[in-house]
Amino acid sequence: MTGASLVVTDLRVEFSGFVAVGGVSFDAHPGEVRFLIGPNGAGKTTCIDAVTGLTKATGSARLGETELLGKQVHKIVRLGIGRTFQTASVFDELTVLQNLDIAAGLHRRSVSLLRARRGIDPSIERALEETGLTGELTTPAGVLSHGQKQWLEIAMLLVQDAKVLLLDEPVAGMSQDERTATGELLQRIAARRIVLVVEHDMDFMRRFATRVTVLHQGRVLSQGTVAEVQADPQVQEVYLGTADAITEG
Amino acid sequence: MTKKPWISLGGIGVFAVLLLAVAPLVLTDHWLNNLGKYCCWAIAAVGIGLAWGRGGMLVMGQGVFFALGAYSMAMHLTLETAGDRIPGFMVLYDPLAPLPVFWEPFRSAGFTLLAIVLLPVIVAGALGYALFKRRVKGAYFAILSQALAVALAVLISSTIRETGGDTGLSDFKYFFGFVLNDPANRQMVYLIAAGLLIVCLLAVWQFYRSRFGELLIATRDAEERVRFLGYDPANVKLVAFVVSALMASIGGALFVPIVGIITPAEIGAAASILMIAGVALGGRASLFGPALGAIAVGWGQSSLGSTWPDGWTYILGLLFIVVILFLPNGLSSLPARFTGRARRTPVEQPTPAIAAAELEEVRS
Amino acid sequence: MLELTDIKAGYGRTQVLHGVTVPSADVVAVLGHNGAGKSTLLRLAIGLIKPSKGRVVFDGEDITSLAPNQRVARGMAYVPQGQQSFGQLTTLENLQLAADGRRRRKALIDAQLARFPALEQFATRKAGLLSGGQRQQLAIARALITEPKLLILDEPTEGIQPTIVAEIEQTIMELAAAGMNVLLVEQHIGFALEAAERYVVLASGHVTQTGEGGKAATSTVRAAMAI
Amino acid sequence: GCGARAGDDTAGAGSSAAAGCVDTSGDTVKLGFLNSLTGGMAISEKTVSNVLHMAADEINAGGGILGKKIKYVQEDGATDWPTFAEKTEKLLTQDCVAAIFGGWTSSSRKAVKPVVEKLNGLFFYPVQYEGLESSPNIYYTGATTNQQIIPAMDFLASKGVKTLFLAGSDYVFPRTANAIIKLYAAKLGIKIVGEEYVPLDKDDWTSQVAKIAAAKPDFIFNTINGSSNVGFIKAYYDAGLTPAQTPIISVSIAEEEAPAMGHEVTGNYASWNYFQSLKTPTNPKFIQSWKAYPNSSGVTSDPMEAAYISLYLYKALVEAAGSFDVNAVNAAAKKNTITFDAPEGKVTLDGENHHISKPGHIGRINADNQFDIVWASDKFIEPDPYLEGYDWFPADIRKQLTDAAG
Amino acid sequence: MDALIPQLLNGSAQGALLLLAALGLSLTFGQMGVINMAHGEFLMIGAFSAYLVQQVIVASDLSIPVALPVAFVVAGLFGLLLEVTIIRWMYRRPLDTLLVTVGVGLILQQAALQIFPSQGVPVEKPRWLDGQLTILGYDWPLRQLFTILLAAVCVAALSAWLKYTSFGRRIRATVHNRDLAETTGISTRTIDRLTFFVGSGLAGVAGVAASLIGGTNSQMGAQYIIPAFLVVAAGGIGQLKGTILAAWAVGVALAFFAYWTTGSLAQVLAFILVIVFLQLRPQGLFTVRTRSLA
Ligand SMILES: Nc1ncnc2c1ncn2[C@@H]1O[C@H](COP(=O)(O)OP(=O)(O)OP(=O)(O)O)[C@@H](O)[C@H]1O
Ligand SMILES: Nc1ncnc2c1ncn2[C@@H]1O[C@H](COP(=O)(O)OP(=O)(O)OP(=O)(O)O)[C@@H](O)[C@H]1O
Ligand SMILES: NC(N)=O
Ligand SMILES: [Mg+2]
Ligand SMILES: [Mg+2]
Repeated sequence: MTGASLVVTDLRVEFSGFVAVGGVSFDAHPGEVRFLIGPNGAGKTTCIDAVTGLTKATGSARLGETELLGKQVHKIVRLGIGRTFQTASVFDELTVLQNLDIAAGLHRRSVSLLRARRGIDPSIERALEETGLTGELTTPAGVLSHGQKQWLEIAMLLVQDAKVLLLDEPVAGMSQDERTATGELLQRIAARRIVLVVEHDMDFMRRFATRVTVLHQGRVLSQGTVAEVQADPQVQEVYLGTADAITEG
Repeated sequence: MTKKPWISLGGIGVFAVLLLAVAPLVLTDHWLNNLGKYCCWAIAAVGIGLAWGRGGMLVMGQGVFFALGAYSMAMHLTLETAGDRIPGFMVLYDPLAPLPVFWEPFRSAGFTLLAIVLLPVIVAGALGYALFKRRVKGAYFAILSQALAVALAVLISSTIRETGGDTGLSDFKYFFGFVLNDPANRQMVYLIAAGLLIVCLLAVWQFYRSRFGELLIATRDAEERVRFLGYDPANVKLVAFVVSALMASIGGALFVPIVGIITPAEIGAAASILMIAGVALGGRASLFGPALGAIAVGWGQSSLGSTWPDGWTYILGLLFIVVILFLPNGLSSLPARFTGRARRTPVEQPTPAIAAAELEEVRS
Repeated sequence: MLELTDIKAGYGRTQVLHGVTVPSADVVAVLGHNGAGKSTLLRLAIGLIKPSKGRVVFDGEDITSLAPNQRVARGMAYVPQGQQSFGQLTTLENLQLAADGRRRRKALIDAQLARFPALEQFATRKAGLLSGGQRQQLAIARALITEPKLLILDEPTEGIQPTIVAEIEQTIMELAAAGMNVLLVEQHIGFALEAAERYVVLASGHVTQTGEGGKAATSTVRAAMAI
Repeated sequence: GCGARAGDDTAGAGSSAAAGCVDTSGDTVKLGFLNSLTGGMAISEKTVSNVLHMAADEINAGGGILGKKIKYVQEDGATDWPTFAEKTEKLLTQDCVAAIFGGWTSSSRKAVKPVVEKLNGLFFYPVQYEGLESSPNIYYTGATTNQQIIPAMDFLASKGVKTLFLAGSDYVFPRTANAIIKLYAAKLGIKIVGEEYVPLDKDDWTSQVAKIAAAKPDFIFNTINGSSNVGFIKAYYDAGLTPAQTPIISVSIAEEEAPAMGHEVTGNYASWNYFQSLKTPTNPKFIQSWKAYPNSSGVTSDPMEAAYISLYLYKALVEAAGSFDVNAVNAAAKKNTITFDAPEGKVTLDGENHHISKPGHIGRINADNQFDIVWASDKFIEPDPYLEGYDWFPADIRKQLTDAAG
Repeated sequence: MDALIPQLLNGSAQGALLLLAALGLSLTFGQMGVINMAHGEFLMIGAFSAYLVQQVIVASDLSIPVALPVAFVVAGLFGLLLEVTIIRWMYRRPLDTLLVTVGVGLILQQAALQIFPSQGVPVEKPRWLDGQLTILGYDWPLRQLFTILLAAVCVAALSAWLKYTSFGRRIRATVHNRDLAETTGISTRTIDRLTFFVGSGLAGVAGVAASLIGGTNSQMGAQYIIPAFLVVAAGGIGQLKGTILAAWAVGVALAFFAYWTTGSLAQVLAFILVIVFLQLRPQGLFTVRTRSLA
């Protein structure tokens, strides 16, 4: 089952005169773990903001045949686009289960909201297992650690059954082992979905990216496989630094 | 939220027995009537608990909806009393003018009942839609809603011929055909109010245990985040707001036959805040807290306000301070505190200040 | 310079640190998994939370009961986790805040603007509008501006582009060499161990290993973290 | 169970539901005092409340009513009309008081009225008001319109006033009083050049006074109540208006209010029945007792005096009836023989409409914030709440009002 | 037309009083996020201070100028007391400050009712404020000019304080993120106290101005509180220039509505106007935008 692709063409975002994204095009397909990298302020987060309706943009961003730009945030989500944030945000007062249940809820009919929850959705159980949060079922999300919150966010995207996952620095603050676990999780997920990751951890990128798009000052600087991009002298200059500055483990 | 929903249900049952069976037996007519009045406030309070406690909307202007119900009812009762004459107070200011047009439909009992239900739904619906879609929230919402209550109270005060003004509407003789002076009928009105309070509690109980209840809390805590789960938080809040408005209206409607008078003072700033006081005292997010708090504040006003009027104001003031300061979750959180069963909750948020978050608006 | 002795602390009812001792050394790295309590330890060091038990000594003085701003006045500086800045203030105002009350205010600010070109470029932009990495750079600049005796860094390079990460790491090494003390939480174990004179591994709020930086093998440290 | 339906016999005026729990078998009689001790109207009502206490003390010192000492139950109306209704019911059914004294605003009286009528209690109301009301269960010891408003208008006419501006608080008394003033002004040939209302709890009168200044009336008729008067007076002087050119005649500024204006008000007028400066045989003693009374404001005024009268009137009524029973008291009133030597003079109760006769007085404020009497009615004015003796008052309105009252 | 020009001044004076009442709120509410419903009672405290000063300095010509700083300090101290005893515990739940301070307001009102004569106390206007000044053929009441001047002075002083000292910056930093502010070296406790002192003190100054317009009694604060909050909200929270503009607009609107309709209706219309405006611009006249997902 290969679904539709996410195709972004000539995306532009301007903030009172300042061009944050100036005509960016890229695409992402189910089955790949797509990376979006680039210097600080290159416009990566802004791209995600634009695609998810948080920021007004011109150009086009399509999921299959459907144009996303100009739609309201929650409508875009209902089309199957899910995202995480650079700083994790979950519902602190609700338990992990409740967080997930709400995420799973968008496909329910609204009347059913008025009924109480009975049992746990199979999709929630699966997501819990995938993210290793099964033990935290009744823990209020507010007391989870930073990394656990990030996993919870990913789990929420899973139960949400998002076709497109836009992840803004999902492994920031995780230890090496946790990064590996997360990367493997993303690879598994990507089999049936589009996964787009923004990251500055190059080691992580090298291990898990299928294709990479490099942004610089609001434009696409380079695009291709990890090796191609790494070899690009322009990318080295503005972003990576000479050679492989940080290849530690 | 509640782990064992049937405990709460049992609680509602006990409450129902106390209100519907025990109270009429043990209380004098006067105190039963007063209890009826507290029930009206409690009905409004249950709604505030939903909107504020669970939904995070500090509704400081529930007087507006209380007024819609109360004045609908009062206009009907006034007309019922006046028969085919023009109500006496109108004659004073302009003897020749006819009954204002908006009074006419309230001759009909059916229309009146419909108005009590539909008016708040329409007004709260329109208002909530306008405000929530524009993402008005936090302090802005609180102040705006309070300002609306003040504006409505001043408007009623200043339209003396049309609404009875500051003096209000009073001197009702009949209640849908029943003679209001008859103690048996007054007891019947009391039972209606108490019964409706129970119904509202049941409704809110179902709300709280439903998925909607969880979604409402999620919206309260991170409205913008909810958007990214595919919900429009405006709609979630709207439902809670409309339901709370409806409850306020029902409370207001029953207030009229029970108390026998409605004036703008019952809907203005002070009255709206007093409704909040009961909710805060009892526990904004709990099921019984708002209702019990409202009844307690009403009782305090009647009894302490009698024996020690100056003192009562101090007590009320201190109540606000002490409860909010030390018991943000109201008196209903006391048992949990003592038994140490309090849920594990993050005490301090590590992430950027909430203080700013509540005031700061996100625009996209 | 900073010594934490047998610290117990947490949030409300939940205890996070169960008797943690951090020795005094020029550069100390704190390592550990997610949720191990690293940030909690640093928040405690700067005074944002108070220990239920234990002592915090800085420069020979017991500062356990001092407020964060008093600690800053004594020469500590802190970069919290998570790209925190004063969003309503401009980049420049953010820096001015840290420089307020110091002599050569202007020079101090200019030095940091020179270090981080992105900040110079967006000096008049509200910090809340900056990108995540830019905000993190701002947070580091704010701390450096005070020319602290002890710099407390909670995952300082999180979200920052590799070229600048390299620069920051170099800066930290230089400043340490020049006599500034550093308390560092960092997930790049390689760098952390290289920079550190001593390291501490935290797991579930307990110290599971301490040792001298540089010499330690990352593999033994990672083993200690997993406990 | 269901009670009476509309059209059943019991629908008539509350007679059966009478409280009937009044117990005067001991050597005391319980009375209820009901005023706003908190909230906005406490500003005015605390004094009335205090003077009621003084009258009760005096009567007790003199042996009580029918030999029974007064034991009063004080209640707070809290500036909230439903609370007035609730407390009235409480006083009558829980405390079983024989009668209730107090109130100030007409709104509070209108809240009390249905309750005392339903429970067949007694309420003594001590403040000048807008008339057009009477009730078997209420005794009015303040002026009705023909004892205060109409004399004021007559005074204005006698001074040759041609244009008049009406300024009032936005509630039932000023609105109704002004409706009557407009009717009478038409008859007198006085032109009303403007009419302004500001809510009771608002002080800022500058915009309205600007309109007054622009209209340049010969006189301003002031029916403002409470502290809003202060704002009015200040705006008046700010706008450059003076008593020499545009004097004010007030019906709610008395000895107590005049010095609280924050501006000297010398030269302006007030229409009252009682002034502290009145030379009557009983006035000096009243003033003296009041000055000596704890928490007294030091000056006497009309509403106080009317409150003082109300308790003595009740004493006279009960003693004439020989009973505390409401129906007996009303029957005694019917004889039209009840009088009291009040500080304003000897007042007589009208047993039909339950109002008392009063002298009309116009005072001009002097530098001591006392009133120089500049006009007095030639005799005591009989109360005429429905203005039946005044042909300019439309009969159909009167009829509609009396019909509506049932 | 001739009647409209005076209404403009009159409206400006009403706006100036509103501004004085709102100025302190724009600090405590706008900058600190505290919804202080007792602000009206601090205003009342200022007015009573003016009365007490007048008991000592009988000559009203002198007493009002003396009363202004006294009222500032007295009301400021009350504000400080409130901050130290209650508000300091509540910075993390700003909406709740609203309810707590309602309680404080109730207590202060009742205390004033019992301490001072219930019908209120007179505050005499200085002789030099009597009468009017004729400019351009119109008579301008001196008292109104004085209110406008006083508001202008307070605004100037406040904005200078915020702009030319580091306090403005520190206040905003403290509100935005207390922990971060602390760790940046700001003594947030000092900032809190000082801000609250100044904000409440400004209410005291407003009280003196109000005592020259209306009654000085226990209820006087209540009539200013909601309009003042609306003004701050309409101006954009934390935006001084917005507060100024909004206060002036509301004052003028009130004056003209009152001129065209009635005093009561003017209140309603002005309220509705602000509510509708806030509906159109939920963040007020001037807004600060951020990217945070609050
Ligand atoms: N609302 C806004 N107003 C003005 N400028 C903005 C706004 N939002 C973003 N910017 C600017 O746009 C640029 C791109 O920001 P963006 O957050 O997309 O960067 P990024 O690629 O995600 O960087 P990082 O790696 O640091 O997270 C930055 O310079 C930022 O300051
Ligand atoms: N405000 C809080 N209230 C309650 N518990 C908290 C709070 N902040 C952190 N915790 C808990 O304390 C523990 C330690 O958290 P801490 O942030 O110190 O971990 P960390 O080692 O810094 O992890 P990370 O690498 O994810 O940043 C975690 O279990 C977390 O859930
Ligand atoms: N009767 C009055 N003054 O309301
Ligand atoms: Mg980013
Ligand atoms: Mg951490």
